[in-house]
Amino acid sequence: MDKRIASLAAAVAGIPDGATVMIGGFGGSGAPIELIHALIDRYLATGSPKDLTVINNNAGNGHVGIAAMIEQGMVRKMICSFPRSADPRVFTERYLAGEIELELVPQGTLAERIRAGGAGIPAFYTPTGFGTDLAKGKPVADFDGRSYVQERWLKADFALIKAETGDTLGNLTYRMAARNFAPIMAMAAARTIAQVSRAVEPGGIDPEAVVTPGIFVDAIVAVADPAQEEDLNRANAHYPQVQA
Amino acid sequence: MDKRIASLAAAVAGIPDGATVMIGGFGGSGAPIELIHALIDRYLATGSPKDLTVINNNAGNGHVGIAAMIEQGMVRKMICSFPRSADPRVFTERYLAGEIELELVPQGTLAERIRAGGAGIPAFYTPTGFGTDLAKGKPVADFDGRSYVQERWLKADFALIKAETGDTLGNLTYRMAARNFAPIMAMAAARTIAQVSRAVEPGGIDPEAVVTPGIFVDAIVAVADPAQEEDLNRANAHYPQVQA
Amino acid sequence: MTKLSNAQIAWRAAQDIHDGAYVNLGIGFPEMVARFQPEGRQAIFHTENGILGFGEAPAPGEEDWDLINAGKKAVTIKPGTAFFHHADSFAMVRGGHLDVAILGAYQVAQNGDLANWSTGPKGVPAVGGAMDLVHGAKRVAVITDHVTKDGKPKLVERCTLPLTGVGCVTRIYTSLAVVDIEGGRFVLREKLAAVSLDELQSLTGAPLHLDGAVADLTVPEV
Amino acid sequence: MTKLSNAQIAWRAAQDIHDGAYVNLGIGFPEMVARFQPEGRQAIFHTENGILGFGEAPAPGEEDWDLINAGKKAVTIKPGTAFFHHADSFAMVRGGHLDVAILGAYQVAQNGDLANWSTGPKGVPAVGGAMDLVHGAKRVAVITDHVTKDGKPKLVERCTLPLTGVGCVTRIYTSLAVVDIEGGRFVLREKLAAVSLDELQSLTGAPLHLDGAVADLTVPEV
Repeated sequence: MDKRIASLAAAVAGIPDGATVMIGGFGGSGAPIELIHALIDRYLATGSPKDLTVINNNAGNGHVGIAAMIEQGMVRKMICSFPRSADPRVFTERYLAGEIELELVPQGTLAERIRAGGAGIPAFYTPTGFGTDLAKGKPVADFDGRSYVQERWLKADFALIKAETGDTLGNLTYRMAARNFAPIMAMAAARTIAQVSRAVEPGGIDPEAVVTPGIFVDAIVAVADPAQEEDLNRANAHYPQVQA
Repeated sequence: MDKRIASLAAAVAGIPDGATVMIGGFGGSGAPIELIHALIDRYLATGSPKDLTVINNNAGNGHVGIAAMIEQGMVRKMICSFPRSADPRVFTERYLAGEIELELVPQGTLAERIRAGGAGIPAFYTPTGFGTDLAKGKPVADFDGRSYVQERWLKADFALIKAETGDTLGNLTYRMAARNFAPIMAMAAARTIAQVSRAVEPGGIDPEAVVTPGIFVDAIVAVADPAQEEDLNRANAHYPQVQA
Repeated sequence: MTKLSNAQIAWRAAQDIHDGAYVNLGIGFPEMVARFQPEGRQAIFHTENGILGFGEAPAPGEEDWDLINAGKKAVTIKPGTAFFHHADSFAMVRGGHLDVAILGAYQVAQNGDLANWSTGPKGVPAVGGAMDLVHGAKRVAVITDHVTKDGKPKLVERCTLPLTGVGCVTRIYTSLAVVDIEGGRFVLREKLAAVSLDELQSLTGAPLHLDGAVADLTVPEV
Repeated sequence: MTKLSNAQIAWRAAQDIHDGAYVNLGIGFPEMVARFQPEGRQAIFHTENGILGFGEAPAPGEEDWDLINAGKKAVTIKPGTAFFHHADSFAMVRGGHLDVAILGAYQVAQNGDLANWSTGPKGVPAVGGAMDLVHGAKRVAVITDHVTKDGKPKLVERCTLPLTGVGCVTRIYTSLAVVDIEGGRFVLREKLAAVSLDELQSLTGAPLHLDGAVADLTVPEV
């Protein structure tokens, strides 16, 4: 078994129109920029995939990564907790124009729904959001005298995540706070594709240090010096690059 | 802040009669033998704590650890998935005599209930146990055409766990499969006491390698060369030691 | 009567495990399946207590009792092993991440119901992870003698013993046959050549249906 | 009118954080509380995106954008820092493991309801982790100017803006006073000496109750 895929293009080749795609990252930390840009390349070359539902904490920043996907028109719906950023214009404009749907989810509920999707828990109760607009229409129940909202699991067809080291069996480690949503998204997607800064043979990761066990990962693709979304935005980058 | 406690006796001093105590370990791996035996010492010296509810995967093996607690008469009820072991006689005899209560929980449901207790999720749905005797009397619901059982969180007053390295802030690592229930029990107990084979200053554990963050741990007590329950049982040990 | 040994049943079950499969083997007899991985295929074994990709038993005297499987037997690590806690372990199980779970059985019913944890109200009940596995793994298979020690069918119309799971088993490897469960019926796929269809039916508690040819169940000496 | 600066409000809130407390500070103004930890006390800061026990901002140019807080500002590690994923992070929040969460507010009602995420149906809504924090931390405190920019009360009888949480706030640190919420009422604990009770009441949207003496709210220049 060797889960390595040789190219970014091959890694994202199977994502169809209409797919639900979880994308790791919190702001720029953990954003799998190269995987996202490979998906944009494919869309620009073939017109596919489009009509995507994207699950991420945010809704893009500037004109790279998820913002660039939205800008190109690939995204039908965002499921996120905080569609704001230093430069959220791409999402904001599309949203206010009614061209993109938004499902706003409290951040902890978003995380727990994803984890539930990965753990085979179709529904759970949380105190979060009780009595607020974000709980409207959801079942409520009391336990031990306190009121809770029922929330449903969240699953995806694909997860695109960024990891630090990955072995050929798919075991992953992360870099600092770039970990964020990646481990739970890896659990909740039918197919998880990880770009890794370093690909190693089995044994290259201490069994105690594995954060995401390989069972949750379907493919790894090595990207040795990944771009940091924050750096790209500070350099006012656009993807695809604006021709001079 | 320094969560170190100097002695095992001091570490377990606050556990009252009637407390619910989660005890880490799966069979002998991860069993915090020294903490358990310190609790037995206290009981033998003071008559307290008794009437305990103990949550563990098993119900003791031989005459040490949890089996010794049961043998001494400290335990009113066991919540576990598998009250069998190489030598389960202590539990078996008390149970068949009606002297100890048993709540049998499927292993994954036990783990998820504990994790839910730690994560503030009062109830969740699981496919496990649907249509079986262990789901009798529990609410059921259908989601997406499949039937699920509603299970409730499990919390404890105390957790006694065994870790490998602990820093003074309570950050913990574990040793191989001794990890098992400890990280989730640490989350689910009002007060978590960890015996650690090695106590270090903050910085002594790589931030990436922390398995249980210190927020879940209230006290650590150093036990440099902890006993392994399996070894004790293979040597036919009894606790307290049978006097010759 | 001619029948397969437990090791032979395990061998047959092992032939259906594809390369790269994530597999959980029940305590006891099912653990034997790991010995018979076909050449050129690599299965990755999961154990409930938090190890993925563990290796074989260590040499006697080399055991580390912090490194055990769900049956509390010592195992070893190998390159690519990962440790995790119990909630993550059962997220793998319940979340549908295991390709195959292979368990023992007291009874399997033609609708896929499984009874393998309790022989009734006497004694101390114990369930472990079986109820989670049967509703979690993508494919749940049973390996078992075709009949009980006193000759009664284990493949039955309805389970009379307490259930482990409802409608969960899809294939049964027995000492005499390989039987699929499809549409609430037993469908015979393979049988020992030495056992006639009538004889097999007489040892089975519900009708064995045919769906095309029945292959010979051929297993080497192992 | 005399009033505390944001830094001074943050200073006052910091005085109530006990040694060893686990604390989450909301994005923006609340982050300032971390600067004013009293001598000899150590608080441990949590950020939603998976860090416990992080340190101060790095020097400009020293940022590592994989090491940020929930406000996407660069932070640093220090001895004892731990990283974890988002579900574990919110297990800390929702599970009642944080001692204090300090947030900003648009409105706080006398029953403890908080509105701090939406100013109405216009624009793009964004909630982040606020709804989780207000129903998770053991103590939820608000720091805020006493009135809005156009002079309207922020401490109100009932919130008119969309709620973040129901009955969750127990203490409010404002630019003029410290107010507890007890039994569905505002209870005044401290006020600036230069502000009369009548004046304070006129700037507050619901009755300020007294429960014993009102202390002077005394804050150094910071």
